[in-house]
Amino acid sequence: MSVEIALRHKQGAFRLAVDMHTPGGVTALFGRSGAGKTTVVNAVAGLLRPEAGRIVIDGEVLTDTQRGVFEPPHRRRVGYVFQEGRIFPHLSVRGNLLYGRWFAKRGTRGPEIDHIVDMLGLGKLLERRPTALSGGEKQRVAIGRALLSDPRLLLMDEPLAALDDTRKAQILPYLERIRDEAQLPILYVSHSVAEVARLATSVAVLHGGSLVRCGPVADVLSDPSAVRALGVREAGAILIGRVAGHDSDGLTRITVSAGEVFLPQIDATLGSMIRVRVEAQDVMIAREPPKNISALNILPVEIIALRGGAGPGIVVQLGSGDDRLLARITRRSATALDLTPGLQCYAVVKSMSVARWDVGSQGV
Amino acid sequence: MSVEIALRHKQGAFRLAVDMHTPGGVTALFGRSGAGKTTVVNAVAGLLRPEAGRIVIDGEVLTDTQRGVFEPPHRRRVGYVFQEGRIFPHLSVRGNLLYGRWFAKRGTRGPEIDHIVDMLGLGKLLERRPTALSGGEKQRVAIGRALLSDPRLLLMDEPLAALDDTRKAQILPYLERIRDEAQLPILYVSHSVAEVARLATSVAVLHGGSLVRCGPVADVLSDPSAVRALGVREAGAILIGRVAGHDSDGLTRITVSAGEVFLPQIDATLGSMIRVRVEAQDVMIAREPPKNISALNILPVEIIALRGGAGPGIVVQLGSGDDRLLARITRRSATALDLTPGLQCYAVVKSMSVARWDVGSQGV
Amino acid sequence: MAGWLGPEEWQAVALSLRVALWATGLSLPFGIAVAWVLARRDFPGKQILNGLVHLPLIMPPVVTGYLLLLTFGTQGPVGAALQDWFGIVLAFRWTGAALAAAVMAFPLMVRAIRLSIEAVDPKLEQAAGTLGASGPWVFLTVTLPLILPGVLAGAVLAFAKAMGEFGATITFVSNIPGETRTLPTAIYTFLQVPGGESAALRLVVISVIIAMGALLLSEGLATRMARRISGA
Amino acid sequence: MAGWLGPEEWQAVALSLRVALWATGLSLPFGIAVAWVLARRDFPGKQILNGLVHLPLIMPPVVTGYLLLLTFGTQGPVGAALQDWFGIVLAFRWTGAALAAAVMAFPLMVRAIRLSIEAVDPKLEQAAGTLGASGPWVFLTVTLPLILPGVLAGAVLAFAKAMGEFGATITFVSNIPGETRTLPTAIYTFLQVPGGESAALRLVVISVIIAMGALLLSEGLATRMARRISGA
Amino acid sequence: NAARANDTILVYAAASLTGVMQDLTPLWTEATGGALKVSLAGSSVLARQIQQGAPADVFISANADWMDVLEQDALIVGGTRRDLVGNTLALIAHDPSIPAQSIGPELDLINLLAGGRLAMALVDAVPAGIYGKTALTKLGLWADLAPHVAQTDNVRTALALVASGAAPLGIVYATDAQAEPRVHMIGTFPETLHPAIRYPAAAINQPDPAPALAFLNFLQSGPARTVFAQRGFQVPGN
Ligand SMILES: Nc1ncnc2c1ncn2[C@@H]1O[C@H](COP(=O)(O)OP(=O)(O)OP(=O)(O)O)[C@@H](O)[C@H]1O
Ligand SMILES: Nc1ncnc2c1ncn2[C@@H]1O[C@H](COP(=O)(O)OP(=O)(O)OP(=O)(O)O)[C@@H](O)[C@H]1O
Ligand SMILES: [Mg+2]
Ligand SMILES: [Mg+2]
Repeated sequence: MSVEIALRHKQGAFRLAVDMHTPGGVTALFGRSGAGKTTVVNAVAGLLRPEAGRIVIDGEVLTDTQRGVFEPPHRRRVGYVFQEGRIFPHLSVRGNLLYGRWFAKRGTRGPEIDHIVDMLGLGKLLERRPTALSGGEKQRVAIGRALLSDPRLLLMDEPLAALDDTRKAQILPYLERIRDEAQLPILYVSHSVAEVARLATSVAVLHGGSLVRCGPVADVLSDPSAVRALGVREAGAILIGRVAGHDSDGLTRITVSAGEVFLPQIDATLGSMIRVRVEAQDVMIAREPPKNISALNILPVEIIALRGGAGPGIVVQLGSGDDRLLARITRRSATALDLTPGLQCYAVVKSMSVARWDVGSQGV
Repeated sequence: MSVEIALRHKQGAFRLAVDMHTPGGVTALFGRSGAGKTTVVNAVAGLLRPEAGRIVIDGEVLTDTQRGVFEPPHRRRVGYVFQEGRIFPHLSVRGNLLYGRWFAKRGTRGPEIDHIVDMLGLGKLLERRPTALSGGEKQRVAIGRALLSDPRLLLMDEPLAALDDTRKAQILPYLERIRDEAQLPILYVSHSVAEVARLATSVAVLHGGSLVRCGPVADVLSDPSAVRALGVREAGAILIGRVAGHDSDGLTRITVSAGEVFLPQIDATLGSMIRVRVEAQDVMIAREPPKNISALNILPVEIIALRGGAGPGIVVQLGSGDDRLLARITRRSATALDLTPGLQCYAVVKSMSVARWDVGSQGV
Repeated sequence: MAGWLGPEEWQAVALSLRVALWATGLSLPFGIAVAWVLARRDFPGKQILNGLVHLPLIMPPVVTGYLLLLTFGTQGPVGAALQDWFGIVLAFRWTGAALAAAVMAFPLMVRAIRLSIEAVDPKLEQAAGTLGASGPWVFLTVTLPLILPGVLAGAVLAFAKAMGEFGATITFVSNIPGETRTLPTAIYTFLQVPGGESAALRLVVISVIIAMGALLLSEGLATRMARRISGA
Repeated sequence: MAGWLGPEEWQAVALSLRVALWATGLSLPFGIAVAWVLARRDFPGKQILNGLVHLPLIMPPVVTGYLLLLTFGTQGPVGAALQDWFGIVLAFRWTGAALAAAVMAFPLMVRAIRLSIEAVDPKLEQAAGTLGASGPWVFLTVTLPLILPGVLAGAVLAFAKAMGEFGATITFVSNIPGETRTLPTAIYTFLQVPGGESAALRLVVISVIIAMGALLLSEGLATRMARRISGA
Repeated sequence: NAARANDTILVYAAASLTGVMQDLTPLWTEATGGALKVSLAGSSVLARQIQQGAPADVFISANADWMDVLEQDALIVGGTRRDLVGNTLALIAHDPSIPAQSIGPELDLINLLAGGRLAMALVDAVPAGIYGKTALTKLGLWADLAPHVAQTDNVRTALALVASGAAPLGIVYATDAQAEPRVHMIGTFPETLHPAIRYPAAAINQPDPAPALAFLNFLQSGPARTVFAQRGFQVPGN
């Protein structure tokens, strides 16, 4: 599995120049509105013929302007969830969902429609006309349609933006399973770091048509210098751990390189590897292990670096065993606690603050 | 200012039955996909003629099926940001933005276009055709168009869903100012509790066409029983405080009824009232005030109630002076700390975890 | 070129142009109005209006011309009224030829415009409404700009039809040189004379050139409009 | 009713129906193809094709009929080839009447369909492409269903025109009772003789009734289709 | 009325007179200094327009029936009706190798057609067709021939069918046949077989009938008779 996207294209005043290479899995495209995310996705889908570029998915060359290769969209077998839905108005919901099936290769069956319909909560809507759907319902049909077309590559342009958290929590595990079990590469555009942290294998950050950062999700998200590109609030690190036990009170014990952490029971078998995103703002630093406090997760850490901007907050990079953690704290606290690189101290993370979403099974 | 919406309408298999009365300001409509939010907004805009119902905004009857009153949409002066944009394809961005101006009452000028264009980052796009815009750019034009039409009432159906956090952080303060200075009632549909908590005066929660909860934002968000309706992660309470000082290291001191809290410098004059949303998951409980820890905000609280579900977490309702706080902790911690109603203890909140967004100036 | 056609023939060319332009120009507002009503309104008798509009297409042109003669002739009820009240004479005048051409072209014009109106997303019109535009303003500022390519298509169809209309014209306003002898009637006249074919062919070529010019012009305009809207 | 019209007149009615149905039915696929090409493709000579399609609208029907005679007559190059290779005879046959009607109605049909195709959002077609549909499949499963109301409009326009076509038909295939004597020729015959008006009127009424029926039917169908799509 | 300037007269003439009227226009202007406008169409169309108040000064019909109608309606100036010229019917062929035929009951048109069609103007509506049908009926040929006849909306179209070879034979006026090089006349129908083919002319009721009367007289003057004759019409007294 690998995704190689090199593009050079001019669109009005907008110039796209991207050259990224990721190992497959879920590649998150991140960037502000107008950064060029949809343009990249369109190029991969074959809806845009770039002025120059090369797109190779899993070794298969889809576009190569130098060699004059340009697979037409219908032979690319991408499942594209468009930013604006694009549901067929003349087909019922069922007709929309099954549309891609007509053209899928015989034999390869793809996912079960019943399962997808269930997951997306479309059961009662199957005979509906699209015009009689709410905004979120349309978006769900679009997701289902792409998933059911038996694609070799999923392109998802802000697929969950119009959905409520409960629904998102039903869809994300499915996408995880696609990533891990079906080994389907996914190009995923989202403004939500939580989604990206959970799903992505790699993250590419676009700004004004250029690639400003591209790398494994853990690296990008735990890099304080990437914090600005992602927006202040969203910095966070990723811990890789092994499920060590499910306790009777509903907590799951996870062994990470620096010790044990507790999470509300998660749906993973004993011994499996998972990843846990810990937002920088959820991490406190203490000089000594605090007592009599509701926080369960207290990890010994070493301060690696402190990085501050103009504001009152600073980001502290912490080494925790082999993993990295980020903590956002006030400059005042840093001074009061006298934090300096090399100092041994404790990271305090409320177990509950590692939200369900931020726990994903470990792909790749 | 007041908003009265009573509706009864059948749409295919979907039945809407809503009767809500809110004191104006920002009324957030909350609910899962397909719950009926857009239908309610359409009825207020006059795009839907309900089978039965009465809609009164600020004393003005817009719809009253009993008396046969139905103001046509163009006389309602609503600024409607549609869920799907609905940008005019034949007009440039500028033409779209100014469209409502043509029909606005002479004399009343409404907001300055330059300001809006700046805030929405549309400066370079003014002469563009809508088809040459990205998804988020279109959405911003839609917001600008509604704001510039000099409305008497704003209807916003997931206006920020397609936008990145940085842009959201530019638009939300503007909406706050509209709410507070222009005293414009706003009906606001969103799936983001952070947005709602920051903006809303009242919250109405819809489910399957029925109103399941409606009340002041502080009440609804700090009600543990509402936690389920809003989705586990999003519970939180609202503290009302007064800006007591801006410290030189960039922190702002805020007096709340139970003492002082520190927030990263916020843009509010000394002495002004603000509201701070504290997510339940960001609150830890300690039996004694923790020392040597990076958390700055430690408030003495009394445990009011503990409420648990099937999962490993429970929600603890805390009295903090006159305010309420919610804390989500594990059942294990609650047992370890021996928490019972009436117990005096301490709430620990990282200052930084009160994110910028969750601070809003205090409307109403 | 001037030597290629005689003065009478130039007269026919000029007259045909005048007739076709007036027929198209004057019927356009009505065409738009009727198309809008048919596309967007529901009322009793709608299908009667619809049928009436299509009538000239269904009936042989001679019949349409005869009915026009009976209605708008100097003895006809409408013709007499027009003459008494407004001093407008249609019978045996180029104005009558324009009326005949307009009537014959009307169904084509209405269909084209109606199809465009039906393609306009009512959601955009609703949006204009919420921004304060009343019905007529919505039409002027949203619907009309969006249907301009269709209006143009309708107009050029009508113009082409008006340039070629023969049966109703000769039946209604006869074939009077300089007044009602349009290109098609002139062509007919030439075809009645032995050896007149080449003269007739010249006129056919002229009318084809004119109509093609209009067609090309309209295609160019429509492409530009569509490009403005689609942003390409 | 049977007594109202003589057997010859019934024959004309039946023949007109046959001619109009065949003309519409057979030209529809070509109309759709040409409309699609004109709406969605750019190629050298596109405007020539466009002009050719409009030609029958511009030229007087007699000229069109004469050109048909020269081309598709037994002596004409195409007519002779058709007869030699496929045994298809058009001259003086009802098949020729259908051809004349189809040619005359073609511009109307193409315009209506073309306008509908231009109204289809290419983004939907792109979406179908990403789901694995190749060009022809996209057309069949997305474009065609979406333009059905326009195709219907084009077909009914063509049918109405075919029912009323006179000039080109009589010039090309003349008037042979039972073979090419359609309603319009019958009507024309009656109108030539003094006192024939009432007989002509009867036939006009018949043809109007038939075309109106087709019109109403198509409106009903189109409304249903539109409703299915708009979900109302 | 703009169509009737003082010195302009408007003549409504049957379309089969088109050539003649073209030739006469300069002669009239030469003779009188006045202008002549001619509206040419089928007789039925013109007659109906006159019924509806057309500003015509003179009507020249291709058959008597429509003139009778106008006379009954009292639309023509009493005493001005006259038959101008006559015409004969000709049997024409496309193929020059077909020999001349004698027109009589033994005429075997079906054989001559060889599966082709006999082109005629509408046999129930257009004068040339009516005359032709009458003649063939009298010869006892009509019943067999009827299925082989291709009828056209006017006699010129019938001529065109033969000229282009679409129909091998046709029945048209001698005037049309003589001017068309691509056909040749293989027979003419004796006057006895059909009612006399006459072109009646009359002045139409208008406020000032004087120019119309002058024109009618001109039509029967020497120069006009020459023109008619040149165009193949039978001019009485010639
Ligand atoms: N035209 C229609 N005919 C029948 N049912 C409809 C129609 N439009 C909407 N509905 C149904 O009404 C319900 C409410 O729709 P509404 O658009 O108000 O939902 P919503 O709360 O805005 O959802 P979302 O967050 O997905 O936009 C949905 O279940 C939808 O399927
Ligand atoms: N047809 C076009 N012509 C000119 N410029 C265009 C066109 N389409 C898009 N653009 C511009 O290209 C840039 C990238 O657009 P793109 O749709 O890829 O953005 P995006 O990253 O998907 O943004 P969003 O998050 O708002 O959807 C934008 O600045 C946009 O204005
Ligand atoms: Mg985008
Ligand atoms: Mg909605």
